[in-house]
Amino acid sequence: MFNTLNIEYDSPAVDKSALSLIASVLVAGFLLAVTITIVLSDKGHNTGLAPLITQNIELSGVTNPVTAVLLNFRAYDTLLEIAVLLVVVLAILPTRDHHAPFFKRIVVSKKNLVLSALQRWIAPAVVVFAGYLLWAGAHQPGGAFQAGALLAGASVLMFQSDTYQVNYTSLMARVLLVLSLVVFITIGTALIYFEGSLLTYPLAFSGLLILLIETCATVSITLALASLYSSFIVSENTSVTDNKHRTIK
Amino acid sequence: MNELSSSLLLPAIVFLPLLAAIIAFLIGRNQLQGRINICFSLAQFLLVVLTTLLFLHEQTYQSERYVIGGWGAPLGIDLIVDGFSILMIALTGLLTLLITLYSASYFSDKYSASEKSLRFWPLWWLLISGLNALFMSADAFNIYVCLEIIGLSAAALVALQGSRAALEAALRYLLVGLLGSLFYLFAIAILYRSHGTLDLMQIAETANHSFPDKVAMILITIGLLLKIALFPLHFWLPPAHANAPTPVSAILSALVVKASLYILIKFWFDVLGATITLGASQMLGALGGAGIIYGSWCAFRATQLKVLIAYSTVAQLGYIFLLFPLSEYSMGVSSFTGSASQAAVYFIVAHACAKAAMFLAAGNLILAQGNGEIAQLKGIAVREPLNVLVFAVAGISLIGLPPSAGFIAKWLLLTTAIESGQWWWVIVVIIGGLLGAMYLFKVLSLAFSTDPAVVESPTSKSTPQVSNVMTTVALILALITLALGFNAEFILNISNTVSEVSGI
Amino acid sequence: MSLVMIFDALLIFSMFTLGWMSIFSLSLFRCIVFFVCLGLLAAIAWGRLGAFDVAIAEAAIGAGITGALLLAAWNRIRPHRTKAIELNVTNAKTSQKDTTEHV
Amino acid sequence: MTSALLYAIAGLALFAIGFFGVVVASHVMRKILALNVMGVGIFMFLIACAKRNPLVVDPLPHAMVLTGIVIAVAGTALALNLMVRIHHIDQSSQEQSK
Repeated sequence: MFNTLNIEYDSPAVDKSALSLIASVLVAGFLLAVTITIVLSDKGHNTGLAPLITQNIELSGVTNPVTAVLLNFRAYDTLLEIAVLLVVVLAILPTRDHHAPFFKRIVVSKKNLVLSALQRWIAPAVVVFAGYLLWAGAHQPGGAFQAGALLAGASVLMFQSDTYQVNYTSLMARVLLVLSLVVFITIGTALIYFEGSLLTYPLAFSGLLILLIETCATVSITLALASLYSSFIVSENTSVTDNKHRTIK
Repeated sequence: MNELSSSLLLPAIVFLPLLAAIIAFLIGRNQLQGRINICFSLAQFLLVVLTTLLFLHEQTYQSERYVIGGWGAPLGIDLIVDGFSILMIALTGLLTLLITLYSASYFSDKYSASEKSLRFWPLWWLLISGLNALFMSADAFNIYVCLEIIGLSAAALVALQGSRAALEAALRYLLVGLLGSLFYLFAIAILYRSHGTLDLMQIAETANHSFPDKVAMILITIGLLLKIALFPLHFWLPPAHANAPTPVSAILSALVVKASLYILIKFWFDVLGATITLGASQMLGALGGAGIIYGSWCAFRATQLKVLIAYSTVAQLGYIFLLFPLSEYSMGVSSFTGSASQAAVYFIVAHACAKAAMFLAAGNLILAQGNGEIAQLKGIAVREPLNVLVFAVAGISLIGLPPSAGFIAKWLLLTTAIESGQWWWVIVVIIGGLLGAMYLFKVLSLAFSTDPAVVESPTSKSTPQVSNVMTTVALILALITLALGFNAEFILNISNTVSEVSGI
Repeated sequence: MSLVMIFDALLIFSMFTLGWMSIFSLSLFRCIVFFVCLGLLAAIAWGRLGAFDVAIAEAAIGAGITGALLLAAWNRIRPHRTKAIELNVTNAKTSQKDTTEHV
Repeated sequence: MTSALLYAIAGLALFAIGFFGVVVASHVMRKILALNVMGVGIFMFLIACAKRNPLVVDPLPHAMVLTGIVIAVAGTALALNLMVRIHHIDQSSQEQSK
């Protein structure tokens, strides 16, 4: 099933080997039937951990239960998850241009009206809204990941026009990319000294510490997601032939 | 609260590699990079040794929990160490130290572009921290996150080589890994639905012979078998392990497949032990047996050195899967104790050391030779005697000839099979050993052939000399393999306590 | 109650359809567009189930960023229009079909 | 039959569709999309599980799904990157052979 990895653009949608077709229909149907029987038959654990979480939410420093789970009860998972994001960034980032500046603005003579309008009007609004999401994450839906994703979306918009370029391999970018992990680990281990156990927030500061971690996480996630996107764009713009084709179009 | 679970050590084992990854990423292209990484691996090794000694010193032989965040099991995440996980962490620490030493010279400018090393070091440390986190995790969803760290960084490391074959192998590896993790995640969702907790021990307490638990077990088994590459699902392993840079191949064969195996063993014997049936364990054993025969046969037919070793991993994994039917019979109840599990633990350690040694030696031979064709290895023993020696020693361990760790492991396996009256596994093991001898002696006899005409021609070319560090590291690993075999009694005692401990 | 159920059923049915079409549509571009639609519908469904945090994240990351990544990757692997014309100078019809299908 | 149950079953069906796609679809990008569809299916199942009791919403599966979404994006990005690089190699070797 993975023996041939097809990347021909115009290839047919489906492998023509009948065996894998039949087998996968059978397996998928079996899976579906079995699991649906489970769902229908089993009452299961009715409330999960909801009561326990509502009991302890007072002690977590935030009032939004999802944020409480993500950054307090199961903060270790979130830490490792940020590490997953870092893995992919490391795998994808180009390794050249270490000393080029972090942020560059290119003055382009030919302007795309729609894009520049979007940049001028929508991007600041998105930034403000992301800040709001981050701040609101403590007590209502929102948080670091959502804010980071929004900011990354705004930066995707920025790169569409080639007006702004961020060099993701500059020292500044690298520091910002690992910022959340560093802050997370530092706070986590420092708390061993103060509180006796990893990532045990003291009650008085937990809200503040969570906000600090979330802010750093937003920065890192924004940069990580934006760098993932730009890795598909940059090499296209640098290659000369592709640019030619573009101008023809 | 005892010493180990109240100390800094357990989180430090996860965080030190993370810190190393961050620093390696930040310093970028720096002359000191190799040295800094060696320092980190030394620190990591010391940490692991300290932890192991502390664990053995306490002599409680019970699993110890470290509570993260002060919340406790169902709400927060716990770390847990028992004998088996301590053994795996110790193995990881040892191999990390040695392979880091190897990589420091492998990725220096002499042999390959330093561009690769810029990516290699951070990814390497992230992989190690993922492995350590996995071996200590007591939380089902946390294990999923760790599996993803391991899967993604391993695929990225395979892709480092940059050739089309390597990229394709990495892509296949990645897709298979993602598919396996999705199956695992699905099983976790079902488990959470019926048990209302993610903590492994709490799931184990309430697990029963019910239908959802069985389905979850099936899904976990399928997902993890994809990642372990048991026989019919092994198709991704040979290209991935053969095309990766040498240190990556070593860690992939030695530890990364074992990580998924560790989780499978944990679920199969500890967590969802209530759901397994005789037929299922016999089927896993049969797949393992088929893997032994098929993997050995493909290894015999391989024309590339690294492909041969990769297929040999497929075969060796098959031996470990004989654990499942044998332990079922020998104990009557499913728990990770008894002679079969002892054999499996011993096999994991022996195979990790021998396979790492073999991959490193093969990497050295390929560097000296210029390519990985087995046919071209004629007479290489004259030029690279030490590396051929390492290859031979590792091969002896893999075949299971006396003065080696592999012999002890196979001996344990055979005696367990005979004791439990399942003589058919004995036949499989013996045939596997014979086939193993066939493919390894094929290489060795070529290497030792002293046809003067052949010996002359390659030496006339100026081939790069393999650095001493790289040979030494491979030699140390081979010596460890031998030492594990010579100190059979001692090691058996340790592994005995280990397997006694690792039940709940 | 019944009205809500009908809404749920419609939502779920369209998610099935989009799930199927995001894998097996004729051209890759359509697959990606359908996948982004699937993500948006999923966000609505999760809002229905009271998971507003996840709905925001899915709309932003699952549909938005993933969609952008997929489109960028698609842009890299598709045969570019001008190249298609160069290759098929003799066969203008194919190139035309190309352009209509891929853009 | 509550609507949460309906959504749970729908999630399972999406998982099955995705699995079928992963095995059967030929192009790598379709396989990647199919993996993502599987992911959406599991996430839907989890969120529906969190809503089984109509009065209580369990936030833990929500947190799991949030983590899962980020991991899914990471995996997708890596797979797409590898695919693009393979394509690039193929293309340059094609141009050389011309």
